[in-house]
Amino acid sequence: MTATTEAQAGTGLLRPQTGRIRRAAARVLLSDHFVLWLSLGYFLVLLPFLPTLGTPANLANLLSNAWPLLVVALGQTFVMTAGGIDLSQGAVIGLTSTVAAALIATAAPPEVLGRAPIWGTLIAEEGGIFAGQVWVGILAMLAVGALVGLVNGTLVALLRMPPFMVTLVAMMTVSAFAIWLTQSENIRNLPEGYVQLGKGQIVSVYFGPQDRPEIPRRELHAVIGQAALIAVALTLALHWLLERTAFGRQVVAVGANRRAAEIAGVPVRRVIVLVFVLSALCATVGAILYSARLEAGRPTLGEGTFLLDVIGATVIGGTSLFGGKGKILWTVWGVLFFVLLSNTLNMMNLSAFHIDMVKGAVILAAALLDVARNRLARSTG
Amino acid sequence: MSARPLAPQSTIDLATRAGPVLILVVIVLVFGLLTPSFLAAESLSNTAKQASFIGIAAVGMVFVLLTAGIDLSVGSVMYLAPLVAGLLMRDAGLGVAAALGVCVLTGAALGALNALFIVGLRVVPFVATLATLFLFRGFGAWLTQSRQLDFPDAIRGFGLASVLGVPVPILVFAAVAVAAHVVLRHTAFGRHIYAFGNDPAAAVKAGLPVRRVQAAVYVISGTLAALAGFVVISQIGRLDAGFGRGREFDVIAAAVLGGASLFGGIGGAGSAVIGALTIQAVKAGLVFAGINLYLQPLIQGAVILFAVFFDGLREARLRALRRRVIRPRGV
Amino acid sequence: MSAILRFEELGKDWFGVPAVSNLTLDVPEGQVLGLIGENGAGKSTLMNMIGGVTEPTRGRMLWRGRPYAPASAAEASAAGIAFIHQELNLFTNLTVAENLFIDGFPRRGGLLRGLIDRGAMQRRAAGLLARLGLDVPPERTLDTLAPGERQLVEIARALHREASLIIFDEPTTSLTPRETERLFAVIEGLRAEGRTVIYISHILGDVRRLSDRIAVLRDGRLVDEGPAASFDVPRMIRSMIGRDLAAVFPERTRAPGSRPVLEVTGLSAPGVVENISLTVREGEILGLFGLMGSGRSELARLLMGLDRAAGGEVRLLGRPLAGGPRDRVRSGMAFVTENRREEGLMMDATIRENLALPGIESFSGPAGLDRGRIAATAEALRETVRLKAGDLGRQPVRALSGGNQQKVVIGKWLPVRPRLLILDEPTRGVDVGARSEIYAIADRLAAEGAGILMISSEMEELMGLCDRIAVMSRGEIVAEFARPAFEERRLLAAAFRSGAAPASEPATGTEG
Amino acid sequence: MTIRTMLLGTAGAAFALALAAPAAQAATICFAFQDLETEFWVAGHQAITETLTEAGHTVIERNAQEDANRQLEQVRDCIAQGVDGIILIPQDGESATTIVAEAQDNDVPIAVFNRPPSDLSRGIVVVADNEEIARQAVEFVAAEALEQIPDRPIQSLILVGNLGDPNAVGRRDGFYAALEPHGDRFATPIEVATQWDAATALANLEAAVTANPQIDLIFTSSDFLFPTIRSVLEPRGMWVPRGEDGHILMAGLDGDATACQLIKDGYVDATGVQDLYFEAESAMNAILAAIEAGETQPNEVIEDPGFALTSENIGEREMDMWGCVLLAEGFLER
Repeated sequence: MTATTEAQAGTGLLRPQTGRIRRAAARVLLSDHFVLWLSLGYFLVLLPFLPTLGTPANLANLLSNAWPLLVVALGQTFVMTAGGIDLSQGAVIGLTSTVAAALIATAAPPEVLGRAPIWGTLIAEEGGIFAGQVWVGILAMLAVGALVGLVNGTLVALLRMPPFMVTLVAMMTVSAFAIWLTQSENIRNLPEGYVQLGKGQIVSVYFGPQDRPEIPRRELHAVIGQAALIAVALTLALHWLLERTAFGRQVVAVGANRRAAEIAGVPVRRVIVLVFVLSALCATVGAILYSARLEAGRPTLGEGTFLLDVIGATVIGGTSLFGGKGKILWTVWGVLFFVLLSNTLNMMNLSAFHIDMVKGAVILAAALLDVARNRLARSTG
Repeated sequence: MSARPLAPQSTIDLATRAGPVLILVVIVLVFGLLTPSFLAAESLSNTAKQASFIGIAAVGMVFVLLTAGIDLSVGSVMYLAPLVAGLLMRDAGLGVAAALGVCVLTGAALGALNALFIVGLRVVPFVATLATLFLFRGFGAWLTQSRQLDFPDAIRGFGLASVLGVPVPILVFAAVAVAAHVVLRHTAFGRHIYAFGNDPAAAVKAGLPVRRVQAAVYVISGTLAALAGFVVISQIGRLDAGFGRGREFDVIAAAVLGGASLFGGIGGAGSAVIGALTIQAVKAGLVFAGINLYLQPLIQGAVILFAVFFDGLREARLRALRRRVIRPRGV
Repeated sequence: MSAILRFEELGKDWFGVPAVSNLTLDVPEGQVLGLIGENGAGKSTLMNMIGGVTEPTRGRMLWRGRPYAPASAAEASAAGIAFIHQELNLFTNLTVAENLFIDGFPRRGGLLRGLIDRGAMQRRAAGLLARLGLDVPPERTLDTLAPGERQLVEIARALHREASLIIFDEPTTSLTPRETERLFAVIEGLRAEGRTVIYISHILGDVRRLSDRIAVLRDGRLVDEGPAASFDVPRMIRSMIGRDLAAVFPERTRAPGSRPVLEVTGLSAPGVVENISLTVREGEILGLFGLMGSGRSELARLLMGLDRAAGGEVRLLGRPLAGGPRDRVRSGMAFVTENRREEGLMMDATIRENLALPGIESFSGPAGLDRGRIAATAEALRETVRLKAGDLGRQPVRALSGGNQQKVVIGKWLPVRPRLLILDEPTRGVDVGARSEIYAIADRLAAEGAGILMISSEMEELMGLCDRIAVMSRGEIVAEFARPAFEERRLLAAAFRSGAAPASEPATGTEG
Repeated sequence: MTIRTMLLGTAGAAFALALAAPAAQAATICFAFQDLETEFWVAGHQAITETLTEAGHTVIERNAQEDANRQLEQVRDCIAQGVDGIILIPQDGESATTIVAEAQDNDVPIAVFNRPPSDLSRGIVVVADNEEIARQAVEFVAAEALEQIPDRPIQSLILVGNLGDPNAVGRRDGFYAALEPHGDRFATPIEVATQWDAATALANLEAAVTANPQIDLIFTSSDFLFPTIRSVLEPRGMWVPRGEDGHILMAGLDGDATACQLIKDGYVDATGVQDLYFEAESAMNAILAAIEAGETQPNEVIEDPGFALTSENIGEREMDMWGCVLLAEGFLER
């Protein structure tokens, strides 16, 4: 294979061909959707080494892992585009999932939750006060999420406090509040209708019985689940909101130059409050997907390195940390890249002691490609 | 012809500097009223000692923030640099002083790696240091297979020692803060950092050594993060695999709370010191007051929020004071 | 007279398009060379090549007869070339003194070797400032200075380097007449010392007055060059634009109406403005003249609701205004700020984004923004304001020349059909062609019935364009002139009246 | 061309590591654990990976880094990869239940190690009751305290783990359960937050000890914090071995090598021990047996009673504690 290519190149007859390839490469590198191509390239390069990567089961997994992260990152994209940052999204996920579970759980063990401050008022042995009423739970979650976003946004917009500090404090307090609510415990026994939001399958594909390995395995894979529908619908809606509405363009304007936006009649403070509300609402939808999947409300659901995944996916997608530059599609690709990254790291069967190093190296490699592409962009105009 | 501001420059400067200190003093006094023993010399000294950990790293972070950069890898450097020193202590019989040197040099080298990616290869600081956050910690986990590392006892002789009654961590913290203050305010390099953070393009046009400046701040941040890690480890005598994880946020928060801006050009060594002391004073005060563990983070968050809020009010007041006055009031 | 700097067949291409081509020119030592040309004529590219910011594509430069190819700003500086850029290269978070010495601080000796010698720095800075007549304490941070003061600091910075070639690029745009005179005296002094100066400006009278020789660039080429004495302003304009410019100011065909658009009564803000009353009528252009620091821009910010007033009333079309900028924009006000980079434009956004912003809500339909209509509107605006730009949907505003950027700032207001347009120094740093286009836009808007409040420190343009001129001084409106009574001397006298002797005025609260 | 070399370098490293895994033999076991932050987990991780690898099986490791969600994703990736069996150290009981169901629904046998799912009816469950073991360890020191200090309320202090971790809460509950019968003799315990982090523990413990210099009994929710306790107590002259004046009664939980050494040296009085090696072996044997038998949904509960290693019984039970075994192998010198 290599030999032929060299021979062909040597003849010089195929110069136009290579020129075309180079142009195609340049087009990919300079594309607005570079991270998508990057992810696909990464996938294809690894495919021969990790055969399971392309199996239907794994692809179904890949997608189902992507949906919740995507939903959360969409909100982050809005905040960042407006020039802010929202560190409280993870804590919102923990709080809202706990609140919903407390309200709609169908049963609760007293030995676990008996000393929670909400015991006896919101939740008791026979479940939450709205046991089984999924929609009440979801509305309550959205209300709680919106409230956190409203507080964040108000502090940032009206009192002109730095978003980093405001949302850092929100992260601390909201998470602590959620943990206090249940005194560290998780709440199980979520109604089936709720669990289906995370796990429910709408279109599944049967690939026949699997013969390898010895144990017969059902090969039924969810291609489109309720989570996928929710995430895709939200993505489309938010893409429309950011690209095709006056509000969306005002978000970009506030991030690009707040003073100019203000003079141009943009309702700057309202825009800022709204992006934080939107961000918290996205986190809340993420909370629905995550907690439904785990079948439990968890005060600590979005803790740890989750935040770095959200911000990392958004930034690698191309949205600027300094505002004024952001696209929903970019974030979709960024999330795809991050989910693919963690999936392939799982597939590589790395020792636990290597995995962080490889993760760092891949992020760096992606960043370096991005740099190369920027240089190319500059040199070709 | 030029109009004059109403308030003299010196008054404005005084208010700028005193604001965060005032907030700190108020916090200490309030907790002192709740638990008088909090105001004892030993308690205050302890608070300062414990603030030194985040504080030292935050001083380094201020250098980075001044250039509108960010260093997410500090938590991992806090882990990896003392680890390298500890391994050499254990396997090569290094002394404490030599270990400290190795630790600091390792931190500088890790910072230089960040600088290579950011300045040399022009990767965005956030992404570059996000990658090295994983790389550095992963490297440490690989070196130790995630095991804890017990340092020879001699190291605690360093970390727990006092000079003239002042604990070593406070001395290190003070030395770092003073050195950073002098560098930032009284050297050309320091002023170049501010200039670069204010307007990178103008800094290039003015012929400043911008690449060197930008690289140096990451080296400084790495060095100080390593030193911060060493100061704590030399007190405990053991390094666990999870050490320093997530600390990048604490470090950035301390710097920002003290008045540094994430957008560059604003802040100083004092920012890091005040920020770290304020956060630690709140934490220690809550322990002294014996607050329920579940409520501690809630109160801590509320207090920090108020500190940021009052700082904002002060800033607004300063802006108003600085506004050009065209005609003296009451004319 | 030998040439200190010589260009030999110098050329620079940007993406294959020549910005400067085949330029051969001598800069004679010890003289002032005036360099003029429209925006985009290649002046900036040429300066960047001298300054080591960009590399020539062809040809070479000779510095004192030896090949000169600076790789960085530092090398140019080391060779003895200093720049005073149009866009200030100052650091607002540093003090005046630090800005002056940023690339070479005085150091201490002895024990504290290497540290900045603040005492020496302060003294030397004070000396430099005094030379320019700038009465500002060197330890003040720059963000407390007015634009004109900042400009002088930038000039002072170039002076202290004792450079042998000093390049001034539009240095007077934010200077008061008095400061400008002072600067000209400094330039004369530099020439007397044997230094060489390149003076770039759109104010052609100044160029002619200052220069020994004049060179004219058009489309990257040298089109005219000769002793200053042989140039008059019409020849300069003809060389620059390649034809005769009929008139800078639009012909007066419109007549102001009688219905007031803007009525301001007793507007006060403590320490800023006092008891301001004025009226702008339909179809009228009201000029607001005042020296720097007289409160003109502050008044504009109050009118726009960006700052709060303590007393008085502002009415637009008879309706009192109370809210912030958004309410005022919605009720028909528009504001072109004096600081387009910081307050007027989203520099990295596309031209189309910028043009669509103020009227963005009007482009909304049931299915979201009508992007076709936005594009069409932007294209129409390109024609209306004669924007010289590429693809409006792709090109960022940053890539435009100053004049075209300014046209975007003005143009973006046209789709919302403002009833009152406030223009604050709209022609600062804008070339003669673009200037006349901006005047034409203002005139047309007025002809369509809008009221225009035009703030400027250039008396000439106010007198050429306005129906009435109000004069501000020390936060008050001190005089008002109707068109027949326009007279330079009277306007200036009014502007200085209540600020009697500004130079000798005691500085309040700055000492100590 | 530095960029290209960099890229090749990093990509190359990734592949080299990816391909370093040996080819599949015998059974492929997915080992999903919650983290490797303390000695206990490191020793457990080592026991399981080494034993299985030596027996010729392939081990696929997954570190969830204390994120239950990530763990669910990792286990699903394992299932997609077609593993034969799963050994799980869950983040907590609730997520364990979900993950067990996920595995069983996909016909993959699963064993849960150390932290019991809240629903014990599904999966192979090796149970150790943190609360009970903590109670035993604290009971020992509490009894000593009651004996030594008859005349005044006894002041105890507990280092609480991360409050977001139900495991930490279970240990705290055990502590309170041990003190409850003697409610009137004990003053309200001082609680110190550690967030499972040595530096946080250092700061908060130091503040707590400064605020309350009179402390009779300390319980740490994990043995890994003993060095931190030492660095706070030592400069204050409060780090004193048993039998000497001023000794503070001290108990921990986990049973690591440091705790073993400290019990031997007399500084620590008791630690709650989970029989790590028993648990690991039971989990491995049960899962291998299920794979062998072709069972896809094996359900079994294996109990590890645990015990408290104390200064009294260290003579006879030393080698029942994994930490002491490691200590004997020279673990702390390595």
